[in-house]
Amino acid sequence: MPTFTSLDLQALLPQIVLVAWACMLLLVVVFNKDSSPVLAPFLTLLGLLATAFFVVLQIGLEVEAFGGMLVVDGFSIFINLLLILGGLLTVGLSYDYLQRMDLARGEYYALMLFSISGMMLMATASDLIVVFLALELLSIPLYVLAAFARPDIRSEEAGMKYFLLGAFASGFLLYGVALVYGATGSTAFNEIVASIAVGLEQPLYLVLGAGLILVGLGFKVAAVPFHMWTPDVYQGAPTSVTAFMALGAKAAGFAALLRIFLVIFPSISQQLTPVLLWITIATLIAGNLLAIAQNNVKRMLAYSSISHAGFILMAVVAYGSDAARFDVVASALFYLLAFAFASFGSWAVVMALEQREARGLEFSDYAGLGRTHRGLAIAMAIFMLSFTGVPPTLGFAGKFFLFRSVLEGGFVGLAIVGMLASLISAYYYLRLVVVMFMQDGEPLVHRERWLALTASGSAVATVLLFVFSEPLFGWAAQAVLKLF
Amino acid sequence: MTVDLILFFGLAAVAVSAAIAMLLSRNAVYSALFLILNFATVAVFFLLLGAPFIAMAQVTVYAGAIMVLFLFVIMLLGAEQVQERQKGGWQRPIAILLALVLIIETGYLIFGRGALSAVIEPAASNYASPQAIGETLFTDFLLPFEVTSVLLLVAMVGVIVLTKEERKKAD
Amino acid sequence: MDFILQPLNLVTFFPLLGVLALLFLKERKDLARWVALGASLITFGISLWVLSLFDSNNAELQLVVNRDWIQVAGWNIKYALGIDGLSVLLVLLTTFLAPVSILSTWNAVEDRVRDFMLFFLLLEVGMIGVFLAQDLFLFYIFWEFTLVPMYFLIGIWGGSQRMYAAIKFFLYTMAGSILMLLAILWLGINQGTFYVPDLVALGGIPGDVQYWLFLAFAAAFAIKVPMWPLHSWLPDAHVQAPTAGSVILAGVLLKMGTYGFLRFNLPMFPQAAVQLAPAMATLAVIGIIYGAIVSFSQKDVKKLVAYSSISHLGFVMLGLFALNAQGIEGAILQMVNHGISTGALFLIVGFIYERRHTRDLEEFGGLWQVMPVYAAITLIVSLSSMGLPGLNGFVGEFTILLGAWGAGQAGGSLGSIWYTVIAAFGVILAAVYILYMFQAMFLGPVTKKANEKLKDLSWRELAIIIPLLVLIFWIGLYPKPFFDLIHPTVEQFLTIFQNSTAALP
Amino acid sequence: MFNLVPWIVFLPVIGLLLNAAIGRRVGERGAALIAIAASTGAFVVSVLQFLALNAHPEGEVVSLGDWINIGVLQVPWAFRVDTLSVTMMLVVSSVGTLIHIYAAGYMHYDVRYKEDTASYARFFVYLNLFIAAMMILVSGDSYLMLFVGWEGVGLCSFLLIGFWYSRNPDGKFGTLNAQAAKKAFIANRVGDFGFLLAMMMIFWAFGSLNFDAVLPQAESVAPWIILFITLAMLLGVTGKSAQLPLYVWLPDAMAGPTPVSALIHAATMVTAGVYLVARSAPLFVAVPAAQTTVAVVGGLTALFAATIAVGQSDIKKVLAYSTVSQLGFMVAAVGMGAFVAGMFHLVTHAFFKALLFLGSGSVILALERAHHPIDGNGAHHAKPEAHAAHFDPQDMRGMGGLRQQIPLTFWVYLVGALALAGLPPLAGFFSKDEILTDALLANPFVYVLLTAAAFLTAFYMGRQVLLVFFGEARSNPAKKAVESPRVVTLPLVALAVLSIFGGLINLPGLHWFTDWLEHTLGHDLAHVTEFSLIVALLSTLLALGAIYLAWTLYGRQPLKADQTDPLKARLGALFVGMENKWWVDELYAWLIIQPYQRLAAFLANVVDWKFWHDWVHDSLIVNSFQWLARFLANPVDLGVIDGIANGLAATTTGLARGLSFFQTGFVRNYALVTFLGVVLMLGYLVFSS
Amino acid sequence: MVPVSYYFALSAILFTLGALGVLIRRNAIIIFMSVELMLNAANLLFVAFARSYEALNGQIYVFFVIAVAAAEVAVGLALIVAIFRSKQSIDIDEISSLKG
Repeated sequence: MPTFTSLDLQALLPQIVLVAWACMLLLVVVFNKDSSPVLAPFLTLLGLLATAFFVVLQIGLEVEAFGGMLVVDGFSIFINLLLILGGLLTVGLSYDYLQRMDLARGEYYALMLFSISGMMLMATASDLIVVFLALELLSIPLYVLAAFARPDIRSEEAGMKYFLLGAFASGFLLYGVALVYGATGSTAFNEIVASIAVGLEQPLYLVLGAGLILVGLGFKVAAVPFHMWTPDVYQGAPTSVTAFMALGAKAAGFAALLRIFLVIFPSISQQLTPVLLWITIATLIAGNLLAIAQNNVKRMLAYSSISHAGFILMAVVAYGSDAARFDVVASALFYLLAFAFASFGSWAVVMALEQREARGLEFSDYAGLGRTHRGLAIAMAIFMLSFTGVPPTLGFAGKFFLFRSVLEGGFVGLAIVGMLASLISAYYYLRLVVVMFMQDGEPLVHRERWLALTASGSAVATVLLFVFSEPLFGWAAQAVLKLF
Repeated sequence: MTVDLILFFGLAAVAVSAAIAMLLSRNAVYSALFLILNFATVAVFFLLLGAPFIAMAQVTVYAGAIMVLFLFVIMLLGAEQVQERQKGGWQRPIAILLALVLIIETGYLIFGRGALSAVIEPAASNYASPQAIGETLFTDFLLPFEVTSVLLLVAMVGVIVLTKEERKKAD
Repeated sequence: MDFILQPLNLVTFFPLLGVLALLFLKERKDLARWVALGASLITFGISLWVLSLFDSNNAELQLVVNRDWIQVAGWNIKYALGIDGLSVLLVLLTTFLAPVSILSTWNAVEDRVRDFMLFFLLLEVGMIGVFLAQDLFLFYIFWEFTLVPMYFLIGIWGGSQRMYAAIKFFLYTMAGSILMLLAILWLGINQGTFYVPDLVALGGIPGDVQYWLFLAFAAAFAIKVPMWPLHSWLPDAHVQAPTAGSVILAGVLLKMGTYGFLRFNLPMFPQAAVQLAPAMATLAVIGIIYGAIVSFSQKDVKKLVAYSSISHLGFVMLGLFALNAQGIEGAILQMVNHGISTGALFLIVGFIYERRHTRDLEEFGGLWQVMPVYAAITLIVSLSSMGLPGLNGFVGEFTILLGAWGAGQAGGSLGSIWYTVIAAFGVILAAVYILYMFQAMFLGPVTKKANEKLKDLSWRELAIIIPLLVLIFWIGLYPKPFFDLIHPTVEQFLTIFQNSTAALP
Repeated sequence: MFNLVPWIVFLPVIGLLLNAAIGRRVGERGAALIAIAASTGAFVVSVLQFLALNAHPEGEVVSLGDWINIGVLQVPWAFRVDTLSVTMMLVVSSVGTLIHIYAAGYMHYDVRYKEDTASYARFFVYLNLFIAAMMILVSGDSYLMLFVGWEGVGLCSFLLIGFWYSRNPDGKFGTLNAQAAKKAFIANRVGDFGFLLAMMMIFWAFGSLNFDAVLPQAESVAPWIILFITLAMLLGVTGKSAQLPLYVWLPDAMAGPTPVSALIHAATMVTAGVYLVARSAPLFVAVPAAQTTVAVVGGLTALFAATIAVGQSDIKKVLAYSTVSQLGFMVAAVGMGAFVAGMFHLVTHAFFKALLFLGSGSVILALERAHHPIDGNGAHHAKPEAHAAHFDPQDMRGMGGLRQQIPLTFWVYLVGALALAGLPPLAGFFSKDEILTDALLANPFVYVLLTAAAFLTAFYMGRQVLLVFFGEARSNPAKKAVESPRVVTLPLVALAVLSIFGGLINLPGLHWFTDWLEHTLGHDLAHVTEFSLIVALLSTLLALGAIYLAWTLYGRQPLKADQTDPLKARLGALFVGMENKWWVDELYAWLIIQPYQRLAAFLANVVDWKFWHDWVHDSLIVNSFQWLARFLANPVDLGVIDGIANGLAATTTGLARGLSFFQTGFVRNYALVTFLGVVLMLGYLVFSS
Repeated sequence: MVPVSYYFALSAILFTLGALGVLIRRNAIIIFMSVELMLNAANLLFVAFARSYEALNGQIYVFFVIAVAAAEVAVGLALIVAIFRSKQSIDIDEISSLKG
């Protein structure tokens, strides 16, 4: 058996392209320092598009590669495209912002590309050790990016906190992998499934391993009680990084979570479901309630991001139910997509208002936006409504689909908690809208083309894609996981 | 009690004491040294478990490279001692309590609910030779291996980004 | 193109054209006003065209637009619009009140006129959609969507407490609707469709489940109506909203709640409806009395009218849960009546507010002397609101009471005539608060200097209010055309309803 | 001919619309002419109906079109022409027209005294509206249509009582008139509540609201249902016809201009209740208990109101209470089944009570004109405020000796008073006598009540005439009073003639009116009451006695200015009670109005606002949210507790940290939370599975 | 003849001690070291299980983990150095400006 087949190449090609491109970008940056503020983002865009091209080429493929360590299936393709979309939007957000904030260094984009490659690997990984490595690959650049606004102490602090807690959490993940390995003798999904099918000597170790893996991934997606880093890091990190992190880390984390739980842990769903359930409920409640108390928009969005993790987790809770299994994936993916647009859009607005020294981020700084910058305010309002789940926005469709899988799984109580959570969330999202439209003020706003474009594009997409959500959801529904 | 067991308990005692000592040391340098001791002990365990290659890697990479880096930074920053105001905070007692609970849980797991039947015998000679490891590494585990290389590259870039003097100041 | 030109699509989405125009037009106040007025008038015209296409002998849904929308992954969501006797009047009411309200803002709204009109037209889309949607998913979209523009209308152009009121309005309504969303999902999953006629035809929901589903839907609708004791958002919203907002809020938005009961709760969960009818009627009756009593003690005219809505909608609810022809037809007509009368009352309050910038009853008195035309019109509207025979309010109230009385007879849904007796007592209390208001505003000598030089109604204001007066008299004297529109659908509805409750144990 | 009947409504409506549109432009004369023409037109149509009925006494139902049609509920706009309705039409339109004419003169002055000449046209708009509504009431073919008129006249009553809405009854600025109007409307609404209930019961018992479908079936429905219907209807009657306990609005209604008092609050509207009972005769007859109740209510009202009338000093108040009392007679009559007698009294009462009111109006006008003369242009010589002493032109204590100054008014007033007192051969004698005769046969208790009331009636009318027209003038204006113009006196004369000869329509023996109504009521219900000489003699003697008594008190030694009523000395506390209307208004205020206001204020301010609005929403929901949010953010604030433990120096920093939240910013805390989660989860997994 | 359970127990104790270090020490460097201890505990477990399965893959994982640990440490120490430059401290409790 050859160790590296064309099939393997085909499966890994997007990541290879991406990593190679990142390396090239590094070289370009090193030797072409002065042009990097413009050149690097341009090259990054190209690289992402090239990667997207190779991902698109994979559509329809459903293969295992590298002896089962890697799987390309509809699910991974969906997530990868979503991640690339996130990358593209991040570039749109970063271009002006980095220059404005004196952060325009080429390494930024390279690190971002590396991180995306880690995320994509995470979506395709089909072996726990690869998951672990992918997690580190996506995290380490993020740690650095969070601290990118050095020597701003807030940024450094964000990086430090993220790093410390991230390392702490990945310790748990690794230990969980070890336990799973101990229980089954392997870390490859296909072999784990096979040995579970044969019967385990000590299934409890598998359960505990799964629990610890949940800790590690829960940290990445910011699930309570592993969420504590989120607000501080979101607030301290450069906003473009925050935006990137908010979607990328979450999407990758959920990709791994979904794949791991749906592929290898269905048999122990009975034990895991209560854990997931309580984590979800805690996430929903804490995320939303804490968001109410915020006066800083970045922090508010951080908590909102926690709450959205809770919503997606709602779908995951039902993973053990046969009836709901397919909808779990589809609705979680769709929700991520809906979240992506609203999230990037809202960060774009935040960045348009952000001033140096972390000013311009309080709620009060948004007063009067509806009068002075109508388009921006309307866009922000649309994102807030999408977050709340009010039609006609993508966020509503996301919630609607999501709640079906919850109900199909039979979790009526959870559904009600989720509904209440979205009700609470309306309170703080609306607060921002109130401030923007109903209070008077003279907000300081940067008029930057790419930011405006990202914001308005996301806003239009949030509404229009809702109307035409059938193909999108259909696509998400076809993004099935390859099972063993 | 067999020799194996005596050896195990002896080494385990060393490892645990080293870890505890690391925790309790005032001076970061001492902590680092205790950690090295701990790592070395674990390396011995690796040997016992028939993993000579890993044991060597442990000693060279961990105890050697990584810990030296630690010590270097400690010295560089002059950060041997952080003034740990010993105050009756909640953090510490709760942490210790939780740690105890975790250990009890694990104990209950291991000795109460799910003892593993496997017993470790002295290793066969050809098990896990560096040669075998190398071969596996570059065939079956090609992908993670490559990923690791990227990871190290990224870490390198990250370190440069983080420690490079700001251009602005240089200008 | 054919699809777009479907009458119901046109009537629903035509205001969007106005929205688009407003989005790209320059910020010029008059232009924005005319564009909005034009759009709403054309929409009204289209709705009249729809009316002309509407066959009042046909009890079924008509002019149905039904096409697949989201048909993947087990979803069976349709884009379905349809009109029948239950909704035709409410659609007309909406399209009629919209231009009226827009006219009423001509001088009242000077700030961000373009945005105001934009939100207003969006609101109109939502409201019409609510009354036409025949797919639960689509319905929910319109239903929730109406919150957004209304929220802005209150929050930006409202009174001093507008933000509080806006958020409260939004949260209260949303609190109810999320429960309904769950119920909708349940239906979609278990019945395999969201299409309302199919759901009604399918039936077969077990009794206890029906009970919960009914309550979940009712949560949304009861808050919207609002039924006592869920009304706490209403005075805030009304008092703070700009005049046009109040008119639409009282005129149409509240009807969405009662309409929801009629369109969804009763036919889809007939058993539960019968079971819960006494409970709902009790709340309705409490609302009637409570609203009337509380109105009496208000010092703010707008608040008084707001509380009176609680009382009036109590009548509508009572009529619906009488579950007989008189009750339901009366309730539908009363929805329209309340829209007209209370809408007119809010306009009237708006007129005086524009002149005096206060709504405190103690600031008025003796206005009849100063503004006789205004007084006369107010008198007529007030009388309509308190149900004077010959005016519209009476026809609705009387038929409702009659229906409720019938439901109190043996075999009826309520089982006791006491509901009706108490509700009829509300008629007395209505006279008490309306006359109290009328006296405080118009009778007695002119005591405040500021009132001495007030101008009587302008031609524009007359143009706003007179169409409403015409309707007040028309419905009061000759409601037959209106009943004719309603009647066949209600008859058929009742037949189906009786079959489905009789078939089940 | 019958097809013309809708015009009895249309003509006044046209009149009112015309006046509403152009009334102010065509001047007083024009406005009055339009209104009078409309009213006369209605009268002519009524006469035509009368003639047509003579040819076809079975009458006809003229339908205009559908009104409310829902399932079995089919109510058309239909007019009923039969002898009963045409009787009412004739009374309403004839008296109405006369009063229109009268008002044309009266209001000319009144609007000037109230300084609001623009209201002249408005008055006639209301008056025509009233005629229209009253016509709907009497001609409607169904209970529902009757109810339209019923409420419509209530509205007119409201509008006309509050006609001088910015004044008090004494002419000063204030809200008392408006309040009186409101009181009338609300009291009527209470009655309407009963009527509504009755209608609903009727509909569900008979399946229809049309008279033709209901009345003939009365026997086939369970008696308790009929009892309910009739008692509920009685509540309506007590409201509209000012019976116990709802009569309180009628005396206050005198705040309206005098023609209004004559037309609405004496002759026509208030008799609607009597008409309703007569119309529903088959229902009442079906349940004797209901009949008795109605009769007793009527009898009690008759006596009760008569006692109050004795103690009044306001010329119109006396008449008002007299009206209440006389309505009691009618209600008692129809309650006892003496429908013809009741209707008969209704007709004659309309004549002489209208006469009395208009006469009193003429007296008031005479005094007003003497009090502040008006020049040829119709303008005041002086503002009312300029007069040092306020003068109440309605207070009988300020009158006296007027028969010299205004003889014509005196003579017609005397006719009216004697008719009311029931002296033969005036109209009142026959009708009242018929009622008393029936009462004696049907219900002796009621007979006693009514006879006592009749005695008091004669007494207070004697008192009034003596106080107003005899003796010496007790005030300046009374000395200078001037006779009213012809447009005012002419209707008085006409009504006087009717009051004298009105009794002829149902003379004992001829019983022409009985036969006329028999076409509608049927033979059983329209029985002929035999003339009873004993009853007639007794009542005549009593009346004469009462008049003599009045003379002994007020005629022999006429009242002096500022002298207290001689009756007060004789009756003492009893008279104080009469004077103060037995404190019924105060009782209602204490029993109903104030508690309601307090309840409303409590519900509105405390329950709804403080509790539901502020507390439940703002405190309970919002605050607990925020509290929970803060709690979650800061459950055990490590920083604070650390700080406190370390003494004051650290406390400040600790507090600074402590003010922040559970998100303390300390990584170690964050890690601890994570660790806590891990331990809990593992514990659960280890111990549960 | 040592049962795998013993190794598991040892590794669990070391892991817990590592975690405890993170929780109770304020010196950022020592916290990092504690994290390393946690990873090392996992390594021990991997090797022990690998031995019991007579399989190689467990050892290979350790190899990767060591590499990852190296990368992490490099980045982490760089962060510490960077922060030290700004704050002149590596007391983790002083890095707490972001909160709420």
